[in-house]
Amino acid sequence: MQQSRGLQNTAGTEKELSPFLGPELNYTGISEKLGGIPLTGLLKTPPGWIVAFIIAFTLFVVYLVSIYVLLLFGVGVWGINIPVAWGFDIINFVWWIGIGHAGTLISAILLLFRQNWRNSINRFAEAMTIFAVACAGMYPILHLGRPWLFYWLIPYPNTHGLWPQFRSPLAWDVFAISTYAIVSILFWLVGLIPDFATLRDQAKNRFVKTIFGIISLGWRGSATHWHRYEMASLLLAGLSTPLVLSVHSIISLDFAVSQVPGWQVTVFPPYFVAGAVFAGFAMVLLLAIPVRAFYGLKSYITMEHIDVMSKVMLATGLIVVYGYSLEIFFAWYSGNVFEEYLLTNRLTGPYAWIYFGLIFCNAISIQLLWFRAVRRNLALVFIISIFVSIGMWFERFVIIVMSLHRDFLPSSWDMFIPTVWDYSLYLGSFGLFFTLMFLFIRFLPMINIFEMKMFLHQAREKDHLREEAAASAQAGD
Amino acid sequence: MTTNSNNTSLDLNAIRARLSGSQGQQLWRSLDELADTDEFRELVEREFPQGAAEMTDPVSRRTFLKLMGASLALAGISGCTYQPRQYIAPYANAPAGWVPNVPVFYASTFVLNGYGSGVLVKSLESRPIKIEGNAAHPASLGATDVFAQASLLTMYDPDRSQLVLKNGQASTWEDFTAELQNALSVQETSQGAGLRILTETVTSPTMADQLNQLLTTYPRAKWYQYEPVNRTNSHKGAQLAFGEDVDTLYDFSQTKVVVSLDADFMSPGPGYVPYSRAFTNGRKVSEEHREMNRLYVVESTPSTTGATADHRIPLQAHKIDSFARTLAQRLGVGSAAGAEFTEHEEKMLDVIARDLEEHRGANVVLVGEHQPPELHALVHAINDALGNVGSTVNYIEPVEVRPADHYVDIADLTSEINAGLVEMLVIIGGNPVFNAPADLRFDEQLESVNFSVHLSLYVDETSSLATWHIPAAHFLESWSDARAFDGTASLVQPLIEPLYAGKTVHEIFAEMLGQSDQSNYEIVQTYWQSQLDAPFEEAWHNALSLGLFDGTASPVKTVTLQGSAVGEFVASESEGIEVVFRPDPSIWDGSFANNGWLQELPKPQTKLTWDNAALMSPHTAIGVLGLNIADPNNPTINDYEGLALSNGQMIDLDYRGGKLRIPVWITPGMPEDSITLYLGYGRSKAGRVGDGVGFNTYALRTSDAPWFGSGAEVTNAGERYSLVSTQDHWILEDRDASIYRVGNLKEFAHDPEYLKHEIHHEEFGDAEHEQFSLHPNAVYKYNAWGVVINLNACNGCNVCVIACQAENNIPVVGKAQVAVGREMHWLRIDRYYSGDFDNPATYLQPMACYQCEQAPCEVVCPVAATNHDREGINNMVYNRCVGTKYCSNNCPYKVRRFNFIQYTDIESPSLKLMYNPDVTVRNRGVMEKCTYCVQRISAARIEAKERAVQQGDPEYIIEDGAIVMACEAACPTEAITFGDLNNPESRVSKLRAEPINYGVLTELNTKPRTTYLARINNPNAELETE
Amino acid sequence: MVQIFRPSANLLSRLSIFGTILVLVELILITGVFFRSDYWRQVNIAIEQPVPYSHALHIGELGLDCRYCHTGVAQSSYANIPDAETCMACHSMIQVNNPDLAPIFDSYETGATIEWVKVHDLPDFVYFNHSIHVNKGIGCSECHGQIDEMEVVWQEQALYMGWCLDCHRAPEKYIRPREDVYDMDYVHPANQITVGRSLVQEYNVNVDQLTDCFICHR
Amino acid sequence: MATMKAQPAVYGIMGEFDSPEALTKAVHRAHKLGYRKMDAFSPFPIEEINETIGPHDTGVPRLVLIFGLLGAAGGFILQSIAAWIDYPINIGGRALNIIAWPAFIPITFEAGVLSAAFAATFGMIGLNGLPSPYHPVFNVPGFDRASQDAFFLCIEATDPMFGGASGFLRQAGAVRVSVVEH
Repeated sequence: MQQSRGLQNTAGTEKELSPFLGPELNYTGISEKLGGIPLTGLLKTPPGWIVAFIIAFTLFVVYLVSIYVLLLFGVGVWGINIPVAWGFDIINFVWWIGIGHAGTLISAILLLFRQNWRNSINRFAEAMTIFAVACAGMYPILHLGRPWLFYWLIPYPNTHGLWPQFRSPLAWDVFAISTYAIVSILFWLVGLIPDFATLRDQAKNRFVKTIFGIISLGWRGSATHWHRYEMASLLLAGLSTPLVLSVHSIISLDFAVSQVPGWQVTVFPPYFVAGAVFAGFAMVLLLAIPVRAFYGLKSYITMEHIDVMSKVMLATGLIVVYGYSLEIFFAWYSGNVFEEYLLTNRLTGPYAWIYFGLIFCNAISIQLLWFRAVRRNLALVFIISIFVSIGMWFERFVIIVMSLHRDFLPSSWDMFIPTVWDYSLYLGSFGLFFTLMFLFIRFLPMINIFEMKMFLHQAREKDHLREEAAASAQAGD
Repeated sequence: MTTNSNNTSLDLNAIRARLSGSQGQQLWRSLDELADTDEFRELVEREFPQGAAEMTDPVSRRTFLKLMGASLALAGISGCTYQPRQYIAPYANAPAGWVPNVPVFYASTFVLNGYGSGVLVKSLESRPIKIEGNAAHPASLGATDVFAQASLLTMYDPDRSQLVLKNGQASTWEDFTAELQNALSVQETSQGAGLRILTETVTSPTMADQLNQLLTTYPRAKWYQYEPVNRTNSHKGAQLAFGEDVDTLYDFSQTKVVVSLDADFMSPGPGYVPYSRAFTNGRKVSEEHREMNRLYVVESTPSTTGATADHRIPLQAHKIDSFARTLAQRLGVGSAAGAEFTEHEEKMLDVIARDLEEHRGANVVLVGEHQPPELHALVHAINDALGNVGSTVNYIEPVEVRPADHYVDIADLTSEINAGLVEMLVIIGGNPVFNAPADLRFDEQLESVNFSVHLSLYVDETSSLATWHIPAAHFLESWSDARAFDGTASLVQPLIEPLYAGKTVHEIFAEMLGQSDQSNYEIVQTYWQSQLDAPFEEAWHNALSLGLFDGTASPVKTVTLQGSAVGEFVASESEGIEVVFRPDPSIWDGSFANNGWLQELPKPQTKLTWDNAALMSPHTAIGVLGLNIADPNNPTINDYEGLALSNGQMIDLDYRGGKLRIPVWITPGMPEDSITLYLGYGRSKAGRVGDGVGFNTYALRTSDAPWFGSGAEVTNAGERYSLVSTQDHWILEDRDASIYRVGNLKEFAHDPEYLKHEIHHEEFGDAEHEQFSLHPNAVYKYNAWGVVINLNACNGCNVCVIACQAENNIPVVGKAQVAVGREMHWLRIDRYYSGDFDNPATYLQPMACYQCEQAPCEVVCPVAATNHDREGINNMVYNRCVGTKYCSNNCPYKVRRFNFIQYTDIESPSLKLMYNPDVTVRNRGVMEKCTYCVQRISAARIEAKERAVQQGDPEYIIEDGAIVMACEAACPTEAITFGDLNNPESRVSKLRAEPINYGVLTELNTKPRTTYLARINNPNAELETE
Repeated sequence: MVQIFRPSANLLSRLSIFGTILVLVELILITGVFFRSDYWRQVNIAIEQPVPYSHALHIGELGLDCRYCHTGVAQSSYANIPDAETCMACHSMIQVNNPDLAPIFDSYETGATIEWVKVHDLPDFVYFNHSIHVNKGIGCSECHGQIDEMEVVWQEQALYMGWCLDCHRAPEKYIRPREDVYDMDYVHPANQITVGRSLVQEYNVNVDQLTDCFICHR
Repeated sequence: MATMKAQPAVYGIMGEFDSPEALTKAVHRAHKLGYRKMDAFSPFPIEEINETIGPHDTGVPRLVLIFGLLGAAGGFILQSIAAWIDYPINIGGRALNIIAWPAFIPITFEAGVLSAAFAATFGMIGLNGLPSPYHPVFNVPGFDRASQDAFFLCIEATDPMFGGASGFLRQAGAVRVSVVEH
């Protein structure tokens, strides 16, 4: 039995089949490497992981405490007020959900575009999507004055004889976010089924075997199944693509549908989607770079991956910058005193430093990515990704707080000053995110095993064809 | 059982009916019985331990609220609709004619500084729940001032004194009377040589009678009056001018020109409502009526009157005298003052003089109470010279029982105590320890009196130094009387038995007179029995239902001007910076310091809450604080914006031996080198709300310069203090056309539509422009409620804000919450400055929910908690609200208010009694806003419907004026009009048809139901070019 | 070696999936039913009062009118509980020695109030007005049930908003002539809808307005 | 392993191949020879094999379309009933009929996608006959490598040409041929 393993090693040529694949990869190796991480015995957990997890969990406790305080006293523990009735809650909500978008983009849109290099990062990115959506999804509930009544936003036959008000973008949000969360989870779980089977077969421990046996649903790699499976994946990708575009569009409608100067902007839907992907790729890079180093996954997430992701970040970043310039143009072109003031306020108002911070982070810092050398410098890419994450947070601050704090009537102008509970809930949401993320990294295959093998297979076939073509060309000479 | 059985129910709607109505009912029984039970006492004492105000670690009510929020939060989570068992406790013996849950109105009188104004108190199930003006009363005309509205909260204040105290220890009324009798028996031997009585201003006939009896019994006893806000200068001025005591009455109804010399006649004080109303009526223009009066104001502190002015000159208080003398000289009265004026001021003097000359007999020159008697006398001479006396200016017998020089009185009393002449001191009300002139050191003297008694609502600074403290009954708990500004005797009638066993002044005096068998009611009734000659029963009933004694107004008196009236100009020394004292617009002289509604009320000009500050002009601030402004003589707008950041900078004031550290508030429109300090703050024994709020400016006030004086040394203390205002921004940012429209009379008279054309032209390039909407026009087939607010009538006096707060159970949030922008007032008054910041035009705009027909807030609510009803009101359903706050974000007017934490006090038992049961008490997490007082609409609609169905009418009709919103009812100038837009005959429909009617931000297509009549100024053509 | 499960696991796994779905659906249904149950609504639970006053006796047998005691019902939002004096109008002569009536005699003599237990308790944010309903032809029994047959009063209806809306949307289903409002034996005619429509017309009930939020909440 | 009644004694014959290419070749050949009741097992999907062995019509797209449309229709109908029929409330002066349809599009779309995604996922699982934790092929020795690095072709006993299966597999280059028991 053991000897059969060597069969798949087509001569140790170790030649580079694709820039996205390490040269030494083979089917057996992929299984062992990627399946080996979740199957590591509990006692053999790397200490680095434990330390990281403890930090994340501590932050998660901060999150729980913040929520407790919030429920005890009310949203008044935050710095929000009239006119700035939305503060960190909605900023963080939009920020987190934006981050989630990269995952769906990688798993769905790139699948449709047949970008095979996505195979090495899609699992990871999808998990990030789900956890980011979980972080985001908590905010709309927590930001309510009476969060325990959040279920009134869901249509169900009730004794009041009342329904939600479906014209409200917030009602759309409920559907958009829950659909997004559910579809993302489905997509993720579907992708996990064959990997669960791999782990089932790889596991030595009877109990672990049984668990993976149950959740792999008895997957046996049948071609019939694969056929239907591929079709379902394709369809899910096809559904996810408009879904992911609609989700951030709908979230942008929270603003675009209103009348507030700075919110009522027609360019918002595409601009939000681009911004989301932008922030999402930054986050993928932020997670991938250290994890890749820690678990020695350089053959799976190669320099080429970093390079390509940086390019995507640059491209979406430029779309976002285009959005900023349009906002400025519209403010001027509208001739509307409120829109004009909005611009004045962004440039010279009390929060101007945030606006300039945003421009620096999102427009200027990414220009470095034009250079190949920068894109292949992990430290620089990591730093730029941090800037982008901050910049996108600033962008939401600019949109939400800076539009609200000085709107139509100068009499109601006021400032928004965040309190410690604003910060702690934000910080705490990282706790939730990373706690889930670390658990995922530890207990589930963080890179899609079967897709990696498929990628390798396809790369070999391509290589084979190339060789044949070369051979026949030679023969023809 | 009480013996005060004569009480008459008063139905607002039918004055006739109430006379023939019920009698002999005890409508406040259930509550006082409750209040008398031991359980309730115990509860009250447990909740509010006596001496809570003296706790070294004061649990402020705001902290209290926070803690409460916490306990409620969990309750809120668990208890949804499953309700705890509740009980119903019916009357054992219901009063005849009683209908459950139907409010009854009683007439009474609110007294401020001795002067009464009529109120109608709404009583529901024997609890007073709202105070309205009494239309039948000359000082009220149906409206009130802020203090009358807020006095309801004072009555229910859990911090009020509840026990008789002797040297701070709990005692009893019986012990007190025993000791009182002992002390009096000693005095009897010396004919009262050691007895002194200190009261506030007295106009009450019953009290006068009792005082008279006391002074007869104890001929060597003395009665002093002291109150920090008084009419000493008027009275002395009248003495100078006419050689006798007279009060001045003004008739603004026919005036064409009004010149106010530091006279803020549109702020609380005697004649406040009638003066404001008559004057403002002369400023309401319409398409038909294109005339209005003109107001010149020369003032030392920006005021509501100044905000209304057509021309306003900021002038240091001491310069107003010379200004007046120069003006008088130009009118041919007296000689020039020899003072120097700027070119602009010179021109103003010319123009004002000419304007006055042109309208002889149809103008009024007024002078502020704060100005010295000599100036009062001069103004009497000016009015005389202008032929105003007898037409617009009339003189009457003084209203006060004994017009006194309060500063002399208190100084005399202090020196007598110092000399050991005072053995027994009875202080009725007031708080001299806190507010007597600082140079007298009254607090030190009081302690040396052997037997001192203080009757007051709170255990305040004076009470804690007096031997005895007697809890006073609130006016809503007392029988008494008072005279109005015109002398009309008005009746104070209780609505409820004293909540905390308070005593009235009459009971104290009766005790001193050995008439302790007489009840409060009997004392007042007995007095009036001796005064009314007609069949007493009928006259008394009349007084009970009207709240006043008909025909008791002081008769007009003919006076002759003395030669000495026009005194010599005395050049006053004007070294250094001038300090001006003013009663606080919110808490007055400090007596309302524990009233949360008033503390949180943004002051009319500064919008400051929960504090007082040193008001100074931007220029003065630049000098005083040593600010770095590129060109101090020509500051830019940005400089001023930056200046506003200096608000809250502490300065040290060194003035006449007193020192005070107080924060700066930069106030455009203040004269140069002048600082205005509001009185009444910095209380140490006000109660949990008022303690330690603000800065005690009485520390600088001396008996020789009670209102202003020069020579203050000001230094930057280098500290900062957090001052809180509800509006930080000064200017309109070029949004006038959308928000606040101002026109002038000349052009309006020429073309009433001119403003509309001008703005349309500016905005759209053509004269006519119809707003286009994709949404269908909703049809309102029943009533369509709407409101028109006349900006020409609004002077920003704040009464509407307080009235709204009282009517709609609006919570007080405390300074910290206002600081982060969470005030809860449904109705706010926006203030904008325009033009030169040294003397800007001040625009004031009341703003509450506009009930937009295409409301942006409604569309974004995910649970339909805010939506439109078929009468066009934007319904805010608290119980459906989940608190997304999206509606507020999308409201262009930002008139929505959110309960960020648990603001409403739902724990204090006494406050629970106060809440209007017709309005839901909101808990945390829900949005709220103006509802056009829907509870009143609902009540009127139900009444109309029932009447219609009972009479078999096919349709119900709600008469125009049958529904009056709380703000509308309280407004002294009738600036707010509510009515049915579907009825073309309603007042509101007609106002809406006026050419100067406009809506705020209508370009957003919100179709607001509340619109404004643009402000029309009447500047003098000669000055217009400037 | 590879086989981990027995063949029966297939059936079991499928059953468990269906089982889970079934349990979830049931849970939802049970929750829905529970919140509509009489138990949760506290409906039909007789509430003992300090004085064992029997509506069945006084109204059903003796024929007292509702308004004899609940005097405010036609003029006020609140249909009051009578004072002791009202009881004493008869009981000063009848049943004067009945110990059950002691609280009433007590109250009458001392002025102390009797604490009756509230049977129909609407939330504080609901502003129900008795007089308008009574004046527009909604009979007592529509909401309170056959009070005249109750020895001890209980709440007949759940008083849920949906229930209120039922009538507010279509009052013609429940309206009756005004003179029959206090008639506990009133039976709706067979052609109630027709009769109802004409009554709605006659009493000028603005039906559409009845579902405005501010009609009941404010 | 327990044997099922009323069924052929064996489930099929399983051949193991050492590379995807070998398996692909074998499958093509088997298909050409007329084998129909067969299935290939691999650790990842191999397109050519799927196209040869897999059903022509997977059934999933149809399900997705139907459920997507049903979900969208349901979403729209739910909203219109709530907002226009059951409790029509004047919200910001918006029309209370079909004129105001655009506001309901987002939820309609989301409901459609949600329903379609459920259909895709559970349709795939259901049509694949999952979950089936027990399956005869798991009895084949070395089949645990099917999810790692081994490639299998199983010719089922129900195939009419089952008799020659064993020989065919060996001929096709299987490194190991085993009988699949029930």
